[in-house]
Amino acid sequence: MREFIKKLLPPNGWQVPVVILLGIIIGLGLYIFRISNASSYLSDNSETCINCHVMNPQYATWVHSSHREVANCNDCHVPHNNVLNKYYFKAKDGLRHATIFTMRDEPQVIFIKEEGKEVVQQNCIRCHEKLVTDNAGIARFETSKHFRMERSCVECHRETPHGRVNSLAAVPNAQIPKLETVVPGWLDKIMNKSKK
Amino acid sequence: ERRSETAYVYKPQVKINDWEPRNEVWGKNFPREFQSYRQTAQRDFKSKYNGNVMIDMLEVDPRLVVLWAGYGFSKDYNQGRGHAYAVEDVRNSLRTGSPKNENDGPMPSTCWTCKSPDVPRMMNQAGIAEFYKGKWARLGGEIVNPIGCADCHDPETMNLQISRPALIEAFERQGKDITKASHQEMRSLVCAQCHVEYYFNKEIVEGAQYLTFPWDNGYTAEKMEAYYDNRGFSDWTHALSKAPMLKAQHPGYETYMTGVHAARGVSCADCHMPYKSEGGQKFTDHHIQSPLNNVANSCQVCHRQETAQLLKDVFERQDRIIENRDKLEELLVRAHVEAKKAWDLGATKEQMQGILMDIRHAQWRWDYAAAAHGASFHSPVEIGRTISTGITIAQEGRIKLARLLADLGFNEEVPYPDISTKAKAQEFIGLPMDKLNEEKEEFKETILPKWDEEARKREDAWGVSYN
Amino acid sequence: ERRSETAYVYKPQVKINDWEPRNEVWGKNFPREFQSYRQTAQRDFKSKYNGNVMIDMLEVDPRLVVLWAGYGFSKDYNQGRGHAYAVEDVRNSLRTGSPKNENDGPMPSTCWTCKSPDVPRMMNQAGIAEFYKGKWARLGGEIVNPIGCADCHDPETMNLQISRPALIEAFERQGKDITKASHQEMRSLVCAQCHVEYYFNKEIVEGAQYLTFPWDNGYTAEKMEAYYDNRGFSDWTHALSKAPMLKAQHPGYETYMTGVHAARGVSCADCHMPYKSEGGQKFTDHHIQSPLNNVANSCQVCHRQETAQLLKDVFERQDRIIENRDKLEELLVRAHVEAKKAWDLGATKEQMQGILMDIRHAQWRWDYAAAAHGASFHSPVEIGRTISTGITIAQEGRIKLARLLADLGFNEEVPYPDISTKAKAQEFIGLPMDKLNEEKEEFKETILPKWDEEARKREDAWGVSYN
Ligand code: HEC
Ligand code: HEC
Ligand code: HEC
Ligand code: HEC
Ligand code: HEC
Ligand code: HEC
Ligand code: HEC
Ligand code: HEC
Ligand code: HEC
Ligand code: HEC
Ligand code: HEC
Ligand code: HEC
Ligand code: HEC
Ligand code: HEC
Ligand SMILES: [Ca+2]
Ligand SMILES: [Ca+2]
Repeated sequence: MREFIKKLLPPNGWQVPVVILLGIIIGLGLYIFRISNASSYLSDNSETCINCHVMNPQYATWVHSSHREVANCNDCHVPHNNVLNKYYFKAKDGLRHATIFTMRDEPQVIFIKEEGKEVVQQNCIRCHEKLVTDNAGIARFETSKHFRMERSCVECHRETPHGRVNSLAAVPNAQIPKLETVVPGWLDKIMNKSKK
Repeated sequence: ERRSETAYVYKPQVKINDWEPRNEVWGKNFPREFQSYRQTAQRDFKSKYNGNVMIDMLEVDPRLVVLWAGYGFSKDYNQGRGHAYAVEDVRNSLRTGSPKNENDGPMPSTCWTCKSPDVPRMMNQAGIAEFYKGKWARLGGEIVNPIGCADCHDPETMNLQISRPALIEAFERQGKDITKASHQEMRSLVCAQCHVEYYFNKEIVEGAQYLTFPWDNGYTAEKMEAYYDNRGFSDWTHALSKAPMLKAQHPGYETYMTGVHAARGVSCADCHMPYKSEGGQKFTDHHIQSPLNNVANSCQVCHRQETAQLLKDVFERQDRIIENRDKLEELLVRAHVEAKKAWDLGATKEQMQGILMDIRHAQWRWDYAAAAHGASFHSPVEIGRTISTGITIAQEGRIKLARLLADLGFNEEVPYPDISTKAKAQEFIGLPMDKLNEEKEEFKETILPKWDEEARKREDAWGVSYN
Repeated sequence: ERRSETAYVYKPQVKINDWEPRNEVWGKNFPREFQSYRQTAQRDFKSKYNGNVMIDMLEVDPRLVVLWAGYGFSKDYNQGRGHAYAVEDVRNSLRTGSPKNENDGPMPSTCWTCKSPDVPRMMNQAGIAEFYKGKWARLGGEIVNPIGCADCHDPETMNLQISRPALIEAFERQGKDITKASHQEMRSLVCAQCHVEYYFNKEIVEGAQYLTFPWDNGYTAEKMEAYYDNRGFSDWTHALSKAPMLKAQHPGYETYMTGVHAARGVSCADCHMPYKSEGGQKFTDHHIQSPLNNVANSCQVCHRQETAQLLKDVFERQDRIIENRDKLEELLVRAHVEAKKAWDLGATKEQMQGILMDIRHAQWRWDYAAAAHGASFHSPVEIGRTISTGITIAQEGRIKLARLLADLGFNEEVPYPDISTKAKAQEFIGLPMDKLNEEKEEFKETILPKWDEEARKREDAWGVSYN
């Protein structure tokens, strides 16, 4: 049981900040929820992330990757070992992103932080575990299980899923979903007219 | 809301008006997309069955001439090539004939619908039903820009949009709301404006050949066949067998929807418009073409196999389908010829009734499988299924024919005609090709320059407004 | 080399001798594998078309009775179930008849080859050709353990091994060396010892029904057909049509090889024997069964789709294939009945020649597609192709029949027989089922206990040597 509770707790260095953050969240909760569309941030929808334009390159590259149909942003970027950790990590990350963003301090080229890397790595393994551990799969690859599990997956799979080129300038016209005008106004108009 | 900011990171060079049909104008703002779009004019790639070169299908396969006897396709039919040729090809095709004036010619103006971004402009001007009225020649001077930006994009936001009413109406009749389509679905739906089976419904608006997609019951060959059967619709009466025929036109979207890639959420654009890197920038490759000319950016995003293996996969599926599709084609030629023999020997309408419906249904299935040039890869299992049912029906018809012919005193094999070349086949069905070609040449020399001149004047008057 | 160390981490409880046929003995050393192997005795799962319950195929589809008229399969045929039943089912089948002594009965001893790990033991004792000599009843007391460990494993190393000569010989004739097979290939080749099309070649060794795989030209229906045609081989002469027939038996490996999973290196064991975790240990699940009863460990190792979607994928492929396979079946029933009518009306051998070959070839293709119960999923495109060619040929035969019947003065549809139940169909082809069933009951009561007694004595004498 104690093991279990321990598992639920965030990593050591973050226990204090968590308490503080929880306070802030509860305090400003209602207000923030209302003005920021925050309910959407609790979801796992990848569209949430492109509420921030700086995430467009990552969105655009992800949407053109083979993971589009199988993994959303949070599948990779948020820990999935337990529920508490997931929302703790989300809150922490989200607040930092929001702050930087609000201060218009966002860099042209974003790099993932060490901690984020580790999360991603764990998530690769989470989905692909059977493939990288079962002997049937291993038989198909030159490299041994041992060798692969200890290195970062992305060391080899550099292009998965964002590719190497994904600064803001690299995808200037990236299309992000804003589909309210799938049927253009003029056509809507003349179609309705012709129906009557 | 700073969401849509990136859309304006680019510095627009020119203002793009609503209904702007000129791709070069859009190209000023989006040079990479435009440059890649221009590559659809290339004629340098031939795969096993497709590619961007001009392939005269009647030459490759003269049986087609017999299957379409009495219908325009027996005069001229090419495997489609790049979007940049859409206007040129519809002008040059013998199917559109050689109209002498705006009220002349075999085709209705509806034939323009899938050829140009001038179409939304004209529909907005005149109204939808008005657009579908009159002859094809009527709009010759108005529709000149080949398929392009305004067909798929909103000029304000560059969002994908549906510019053709037929698709919206088809969704409505199916009880679906196209405005609820997801981003990923839109990456196929823009193609579904054109790469679909269609017919001209004359009962919607008096005098209009109203473009309609026969999807009310569903996308399979059987479902669409039922749609047509219930309406007693036929495209033409076959010149040899007198069967009430249906023509399937490129049911690309419909067949794709029955395949595994669609089931896994892979869109047309994923394969035909993959992401591309150039000079440190990523953008959507607007060089829409056979993905086999670009396996690295298309297939290999998802599949780790080597190019040679992926090509083999595609060819293997195509070969396995086309073997039986070709067989069905031969059986249909036989059925038409045998039916003609029966008529010649004095068969009655009552005797022929069931046989003619078999021919109609079998050829419809063949065409459903053949007309969308990607179908044997997009959905090989379903296409194989459809061809099988077509073969059964064609042969049932021929068994009935054998019995009928025996009744009429002819109990042996009806000889297969010598249709070893396009020319021989066209002679066999009695097409005056020299005359048709001569008239077309004259049309090209006298009428086309006028259309171009009219267009040049109009577009010059619009100019371009630089920022 | 420390590579093979893991294989010896376990503490062997007993010594496993060469040719040890008793699965329980191996099970002492490998309890997890054995426990899971034992689950092949379960009878609790039915998928849309397969599963581990007993499915009487002649009841499900009485047309089969007519297709196999004159051949053992028309008496009794079930969809295969778990390996644990292999011996029980071959004993109980009406196909093996009711031999009264070791030289009696319709079947040769070769029928044991794929049913038991006693087979390698007997082959080693007597020699291969000797094994294939004589009647099935001859080895009744020797072959009692259902398919198991010794069929696939080397008792020393537990390596996968090929214990059946027919596979090795087939590879040799193809110019391939099976000893060069990769580990991953072996995970399918152990299955290819049994889940393959075969015939009994009487020309290799005098008096032996030598088990042979007809793969010299390749694995497709056409390639194997050519193999048989070239040798003038037929399994039996059809009771109604008198056509020289071929029976396809479960070409599972061959059809799998033409599908995309094989092309991607996915083995039989990947789907039918996935890895399993139990008590912190991982091992190969020896509960060989329909993967649809275990989607999580099989399909979902590679596919992230939900179980419901993956089931839908499988059923969709099966449905699309089986629709036309069923149609072909009906056409074949008609062809047999029409051919009989022609004989009845006095047709000559010369007149029937071509027609009978059409029937042979069409039914071969149908059987190729039907006999391997996984084929419509393992390789839907190729199976669809094969069925299409079968339909064409069946109908060509029926067109010839229509003309011939007209010549013989009968120019109308030959009525379809009432074969709506297994019983009616068996009556239609004139099978004395009551008699066959009675004799079988007697065989079970009198002969089987003797066989079991003989085996018990032998195995008791061997004992088990604990470490
Ligand atoms: C409010 C705007 C905003 C939203 C919404 C947003 N981000 Fe960010 N994100 C940023 C900014 C700004 C940075 C750059 C921070 C830096 O470089 O330290 C960033 C950096 C990142 C990084 C790299 C740095 C790190 O933390 O390792 C990742 C990964 C990331 N975001 C993922 C996401 C995901 C997943 C979502 C949706 C659940 C998301 N972001 C939503 C603004 C946002
Ligand atoms: C399949 C897993 C996966 C998915 C899904 C995914 N990412 Fe990433 N993400 C990664 C990896 C891997 C990296 C790079 C890690 C590294 O370089 O070590 C990364 C890095 C990033 C970065 C840092 C910038 C960079 O390029 O290094 C941002 C920001 C980011 N992702 C945002 C997103 C957003 C937004 C989404 C959803 C639209 C998303 N990610 C979906 C795996 C994923
Ligand atoms: C939510 C589950 C999930 C996560 C998280 C995930 N994957 Fe995947 N991944 C999949 C699935 C499912 C596929 C198969 C996709 C397909 O069939 O198109 C796949 C495919 C792949 C492939 C082969 C196709 C390609 O795009 O190259 C690679 C390599 C891969 N993943 C690596 C990674 C790496 C590296 C990470 C972590 C950065 C990761 N995956 C995270 C589910 C996941
Ligand atoms: C040392 C390099 C290396 C590392 C580290 C590595 N991989 Fe791979 N991975 C490969 C190679 C090589 C292939 C085979 C590529 C091929 O088949 O084309 C591969 C293939 C894959 C595939 C595709 C399998 C398929 O069926 O197509 C997946 C998924 C994958 N790796 C996931 C991972 C994950 C998850 C990790 C981290 C645990 C990882 N890889 C670490 C080299 C590596
Ligand atoms: C619903 C959209 C649509 C309509 C309406 C339409 N087409 Fe097309 N057309 C297409 C598509 C899509 C292709 C490309 C087919 C392919 O893949 O080869 C095409 C190709 C062509 C081609 C070039 C290939 C060839 O056949 O030689 C010509 C010419 C053509 N169409 C003429 C016409 C004519 C004449 C009509 C009116 C009877 C017409 N089209 C109506 C969509 C349409
Ligand atoms: C406005 C109608 C229209 C739209 C929208 C459209 N197409 Fe086409 N497409 C055509 C016509 C017409 C042709 C044949 C042009 C010719 O042969 O002259 C064609 C040809 C093609 C070809 C053959 C090119 C070659 O090199 O042979 C491909 C591939 C293709 N289209 C794919 C697509 C895809 C993918 C989409 C959506 C992203 C799309 N099309 C949208 C009408 C359209
Ligand atoms: C047949 C349909 C079609 C035509 C014609 C077309 N586009 Fe696109 N365009 C697309 C699709 C699909 C996308 C990808 C959208 C997405 O993924 O959100 C796209 C994306 C874009 C983008 C977004 C940036 C990028 O590269 O992804 C721009 C800008 C663009 N197109 C410009 C143009 C211009 C300029 C033209 C005319 C020369 C044009 N398009 C013609 C279908 C089309
Ligand atoms: C965006 C991802 C994506 C792209 C791009 C893509 N595929 Fe696929 N492909 C898939 C998925 C997903 C499946 C289904 C198998 C699965 O569920 O893992 C599949 C299945 C297949 C199959 C097996 C289906 C069959 O018919 O037997 C073949 C072959 C194949 N793809 C070839 C190709 C080729 C060739 C291309 C390029 C022209 C291509 N794919 C492009 C994702 C993709
Ligand atoms: C998984 C990849 C994939 C998807 C998704 C896909 N296609 Fe294709 N398409 C192909 C391949 C591969 C071919 C065969 C090309 C060849 O034979 O050269 C092809 C062929 C075609 C062709 C004929 C090309 C030519 O050279 O004339 C057209 C037109 C086409 N597809 C349109 C579409 C449309 C419209 C959609 C969506 C409704 C679509 N495709 C979806 C891979 C794909
Ligand atoms: C080359 C291997 C092989 C040979 C030789 C063989 N079988 Fe089988 N047998 C199988 C396989 C594999 C199955 C399972 C088929 C399935 O998937 O349903 C099977 C299933 C059976 C079954 C159970 C299902 C049913 O049909 O009722 C019986 C009984 C049977 N065989 C009898 C025989 C007889 C009698 C012979 C000799 C004429 C014979 N077998 C020769 C491999 C073989
Ligand atoms: C020694 C011969 C032999 C070998 C080796 C063999 N099988 Fe079988 N298999 C059979 C027979 C015989 C049956 C039918 C048993 C019956 O119905 O009585 C069968 C039945 C099956 C069934 C049906 C089970 C059910 O629940 O309906 C599956 C699945 C199967 N085998 C798969 C495999 C796979 C996978 C392999 C290799 C890993 C394999 N077999 C190896 C002879 C064999
Ligand atoms: C129809 C073939 C077949 C039969 C019968 C069979 N096995 Fe296996 N066995 C396999 C395959 C395939 C593997 C996986 C080998 C690999 O991947 O290297 C395997 C693996 C094993 C392993 C290695 C450890 C593991 O679990 O992966 C052991 C131990 C084993 N089997 C024991 C047995 C025993 C005991 C029996 C009898 C009760 C038996 N096997 C019957 C095919 C068979
Ligand atoms: C060891 C990996 C593996 C296993 C296990 C596996 N598959 Fe696949 N599957 C693949 C690969 C690889 C492809 C080919 C597509 C590609 O190249 O990405 C594929 C293709 C497919 C396709 C598309 C082919 C077609 O016929 O249209 C379907 C559907 C499919 N698999 C379903 C299943 C189901 C259901 C199971 C379980 C019974 C299963 N797979 C087990 C790897 C696997
Ligand atoms: C990609 C996964 C996959 C592979 C690889 C595969 N199978 Fe299957 N197999 C299936 C599926 C799915 C079914 C259909 C099961 C059903 O309908 O219940 C099936 C059905 C069967 C059946 C009938 C099962 C029953 O219930 O009677 C047999 C026997 C069989 N397979 C043997 C084999 C053999 C032998 C091989 C290799 C030569 C093989 N399979 C390879 C997935 C696979
Ligand atoms: Ca083309
Ligand atoms: Ca079964």
